[in-house]
Amino acid sequence: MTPVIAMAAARYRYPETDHDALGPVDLAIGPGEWVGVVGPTNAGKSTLCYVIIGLAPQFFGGRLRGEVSVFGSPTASQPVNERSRRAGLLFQNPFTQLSGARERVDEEVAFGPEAHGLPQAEVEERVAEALRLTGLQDLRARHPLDLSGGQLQRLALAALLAMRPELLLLDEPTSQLDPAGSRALFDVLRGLHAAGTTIVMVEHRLEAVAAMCPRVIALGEGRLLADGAPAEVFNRPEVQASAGIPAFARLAALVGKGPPLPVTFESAVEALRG
Amino acid sequence: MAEIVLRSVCFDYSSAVPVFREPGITLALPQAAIALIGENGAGKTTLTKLLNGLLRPRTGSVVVAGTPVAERSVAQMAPVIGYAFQNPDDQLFERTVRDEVAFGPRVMGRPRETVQAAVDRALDLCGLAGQASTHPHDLVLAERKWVTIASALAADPPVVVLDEPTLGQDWAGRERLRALVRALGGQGRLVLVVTHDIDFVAQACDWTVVLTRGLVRYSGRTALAFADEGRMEEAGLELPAGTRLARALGADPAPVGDEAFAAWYRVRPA
Amino acid sequence: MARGLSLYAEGSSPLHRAHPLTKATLTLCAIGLAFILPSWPLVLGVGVALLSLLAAAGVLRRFLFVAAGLLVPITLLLALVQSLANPHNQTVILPLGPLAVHREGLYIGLLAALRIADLVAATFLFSFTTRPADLAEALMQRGLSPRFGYVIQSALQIIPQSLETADRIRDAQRARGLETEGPLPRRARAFIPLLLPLVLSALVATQERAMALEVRGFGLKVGRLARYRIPDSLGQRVLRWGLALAVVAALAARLRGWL
Amino acid sequence: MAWLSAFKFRLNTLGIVLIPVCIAIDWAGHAIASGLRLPLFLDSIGTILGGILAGPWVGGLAGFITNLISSGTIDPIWQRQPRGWIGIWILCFLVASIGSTPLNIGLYQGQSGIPFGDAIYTALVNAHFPTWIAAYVDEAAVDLPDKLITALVAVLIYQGLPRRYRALFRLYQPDDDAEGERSPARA
Repeated sequence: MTPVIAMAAARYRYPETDHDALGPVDLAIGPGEWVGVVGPTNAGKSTLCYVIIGLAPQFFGGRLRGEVSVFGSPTASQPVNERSRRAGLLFQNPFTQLSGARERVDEEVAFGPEAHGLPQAEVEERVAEALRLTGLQDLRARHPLDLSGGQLQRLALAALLAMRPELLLLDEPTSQLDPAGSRALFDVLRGLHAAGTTIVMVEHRLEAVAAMCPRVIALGEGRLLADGAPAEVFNRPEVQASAGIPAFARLAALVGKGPPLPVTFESAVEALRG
Repeated sequence: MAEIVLRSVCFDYSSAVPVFREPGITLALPQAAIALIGENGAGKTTLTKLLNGLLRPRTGSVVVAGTPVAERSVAQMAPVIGYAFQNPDDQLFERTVRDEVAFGPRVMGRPRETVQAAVDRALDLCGLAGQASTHPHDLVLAERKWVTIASALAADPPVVVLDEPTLGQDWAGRERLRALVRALGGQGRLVLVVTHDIDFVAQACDWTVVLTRGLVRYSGRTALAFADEGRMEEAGLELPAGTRLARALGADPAPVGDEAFAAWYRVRPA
Repeated sequence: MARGLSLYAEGSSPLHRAHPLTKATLTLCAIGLAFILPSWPLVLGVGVALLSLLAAAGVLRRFLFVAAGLLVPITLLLALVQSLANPHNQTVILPLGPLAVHREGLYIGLLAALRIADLVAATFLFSFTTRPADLAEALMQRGLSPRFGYVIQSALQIIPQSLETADRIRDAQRARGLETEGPLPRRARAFIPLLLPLVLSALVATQERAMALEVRGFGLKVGRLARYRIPDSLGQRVLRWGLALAVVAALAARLRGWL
Repeated sequence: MAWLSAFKFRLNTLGIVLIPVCIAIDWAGHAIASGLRLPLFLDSIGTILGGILAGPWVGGLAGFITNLISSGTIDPIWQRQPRGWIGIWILCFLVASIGSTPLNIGLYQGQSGIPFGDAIYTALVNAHFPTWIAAYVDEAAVDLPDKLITALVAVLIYQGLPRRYRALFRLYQPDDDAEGERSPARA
C-alpha cells in the first residue's frame, strides 16, 4: 500500500530564522487514515501542514530538506494550486480563508472548481454535493458573512470538498468555534472518514482527538514525540508534559486510577466503575 | 460588597429586536471569578458592553465598582474595568509587546514608573516576560490573545472582562489561564469570563451567570449551576467533563469541579 | 443587511435584466452627452431621460434620497464661487463688498452643477440596477483576466467589512482608555491607534487568504469557463452601437459649431 | 538603471489579494479621519503602503481603482530610504494635484469642492490669474498638507510592521531572483 503522505528525515526552516521549525520527521500516513496531531503552541503543527501541502517552502520561502511526498510525488515538484486537485487544507480562521469575492454561499463553494476550469454542469454537481456533505444546502443563497462562525468554517470546508480531495489537512479547525459549531464540524469529518478520505487534523481539544482519531501523533519543538493509538500516546509522560492530558484521564488520575489512564469518556466510565 | 450592579436594564439595537426587554435585567455580582455563559445571541456580549458604556441602556442603571457608568465616557471607565476582547487583532498596534501592554495605563496618564512596574507584573502573570520586546504580530494567535489579557491587567482595574479567553489556547495556556482567573478572583477583584468552555467554568469560576435569550436564568455558585439539565440544554451547553462522568457513575446531584469530583468519588456509594 | 459595497437593488425591470455592458455603455454615453452638449435645455434633456429611466427601474425615490445630500452642497458651492469669480463675468447682479455676484458666472456654475447631476444620475442608474458580480462576469467573458475580476469583486466586498472592523477597533481602544473626542490634537493622536490595528490585521488576513486561495487552485493556468450565461440580444447590441454613435455625432457637431 | 526592473509587470496571488486590501485601507483611513473630525482626507494610506510593500503595480492598481492618486511610479527599494520618503510626498502631491486639476476644470469649472481651496480660487480668478492656475493652486493647497501627512503615516506604518510582513509582500528584491530567503514567517 503506497502511503498518501511519506516524509523521510524532513526538516524545514523558515527564512531569516536560525532553527528548524520542523524536523527531522519520519512519517507515513496511509489512505483512509484519520490522524490527530497534538502538541503545544509553536510545536510545528501548522508547519507540518504547510510542508505537506507545499506552502512551505513554495509560499513562505525558506529551506526544506529530506524527502516529502504526497500521493507519491515530491511536494517540491508540484505547485500548490495544482496539488489542490487531490489535497486540501482547512485553516484556523473561518473568515480569512473565504475568497472574499463572492456574495453567496454556493458561489463561494464554486470558486475552486471554477479555478480548475471545470465545465459548468460539473461545477454545479460538485457544489451541490459539497453543500450536502456539510449540511449547508438550506443556506446556499445566503451571504457568507451572514453565517455563524461554525457555519462559516463548514463553508470553508465545503469549498475544499468541491475539489473532491482525497487528502484533507485541518489546522486547528475548531479553535475559533463554540461547542455546537465544533460538534457540527466533527460530524462532517466523521462522514468523510467513513467515505474513505484521508484526514490529518491538528486539534487542541484532546478529548475530541481521543474520541475520534484512531491514530495520534504528538509534536514537540518540531519533532515527533509519539505516534500511535490515543490510549497509548496520551499515557506517555513526555506527551502529558507538553500536549497535556485529556480531561477524563486527568479525572481518573485525580482519584488514583491508572496507569494506563483512560482517555475517553467510555473508557473512563468503565475504569472508574471498578 | 457587590462590584457590578445592574438595575432594570433594558436594551435594544433597534426597537424591532429587543435584547434585554421589559422589565429589564437586574443583577448583582460579587468580587469573584464569574463565568457568563449562554447560547449565541443570548446577549452576553451586549451585557459586557453595557458595563463600560460602549452601549448605553435604554432604561435602568449600571454601576461598576461604585462608579455609575452613565456619568462616564468609555475612556473614563477604562481604569475601572479592563477588557480582553475576543479578537486580539482588533487592538494590537504597537511595535513591541511591552509598549502594547503599556498603552492603556499610558493614555490614562499614569506616571512612568507606575506603568513600568504594572507592565512587568502583567507580562509575568501572562507568561510573556520573555517576549517583551517582540512585535505582537510576530506571535501566534494564542500568544497575541495573552497580550490583550496582559493589556487589560496592566491598568490594574478592580473589574476585568475576558471574552472567550480559552479559544485557541493549548493545554498549557488553559492551565495558566485557570490559575490567573482563580488568582484574580481571590485577590478581591471581579473577573468576568465570557465563555462556551464549560470545563473551564467548572475548574476556574466560583460563580456562574446563565443568560438565555436576554434573560438571566441563573446567577449563583457554579456548583449548583448545572443541576438543571433542561436549563443547560436551552443554553446550548454541555455538562463539564467531571460532572458528566460522575453522572454516568450514578451521582445525583453530580459534583462540579475537580475537587468536588474527587471528594464525591472517595465517598461514593458502591 | 447590505454586505457588499454595492448599491444594487433587487428588481425585475428591463434595466435590471439588461446586459451589464449595455448599461455601462448607456451610463458612459449619458455622461459624454451631458458634457458635450453645450446648452442647458439639452443637458436638462439628458437629465430628464435619466430620471425617467430611474423611474422605470423603480429606484427614482432612492436616487433622489441619496443624490440630494450629494448634489445640493456641490450646486451651492459651484454657483457661489463661479458667480463671484469667473473670467467671463461681466454683469453684476448683486454687489457684495469687494466681491460681486455675476450673471454669467451664475449661469456657468448652474450648468456645471446640472452636468454633475447628470453624471451622478447616470452612475446611480448603473449601480442600482447592476449586480457587481454580473459586471465582473461580463467583463471576464469579454477577456478580462480572472485575477482582475477577483480584484474588482473582492474590493467591493472588503471595503464595508473593513469599515465594520474599524468600528470594532474603536470600541476596543476606547475600552483601553483612548479618548476619541475633545480638542483637535487629542483626536489627531487617536488616529494611529485606530488605523494601525486595521492595517496589521488586514495584512494577517491577506497572508491567510492568499494561502487559502492557492490551496483552492487560484491562479491555475486553465481555460476559464463562463460561470453563467448573461443574456444579450441583437436589440441591445444595436442600442450600444447607436449610443456610441450618438456621442461621436454630438462631439462632431459641437466641434463643427452646429450645436 | 537597475531600479527600472521594478516596473516589470508581475503579480502573484499575494499581490492580487493585497490590492483590494489596500483599497479597503484607503477607505478605512478616510472613514477614521472623518470619524475623528480631522481636517484631512487621509484616503490614500493603503495605496502608498501597497506601493512600498509590494511595488508599483500593487500600489498603482490600488490607487487606480480607488480612483485616487497612484504611488505606482516610485521604485520600492528607493522608497525604503529617508530621502525617498520626501520623494513619496512630493510625488504623491504632484500626481494628486496635477491629476485632479483637469478633472476639476472639466467637472467643476476648476474648483476643488473644498471651501478652503475654493476661497483661494476665488481670490486668484478675481486677481486675473488664468483659470487653470487658480484651479491648480486650489487643488494644491488642499493636497499639499494632506499628502504630506498621508505619506508620513504610510511610512510610519511601514516602519512599524513586523519584519516578516515587510518581507512577505516584497515582490521586488534588490537581488530579485535569489532563491530561498524570501520571507520569514512563523506557524
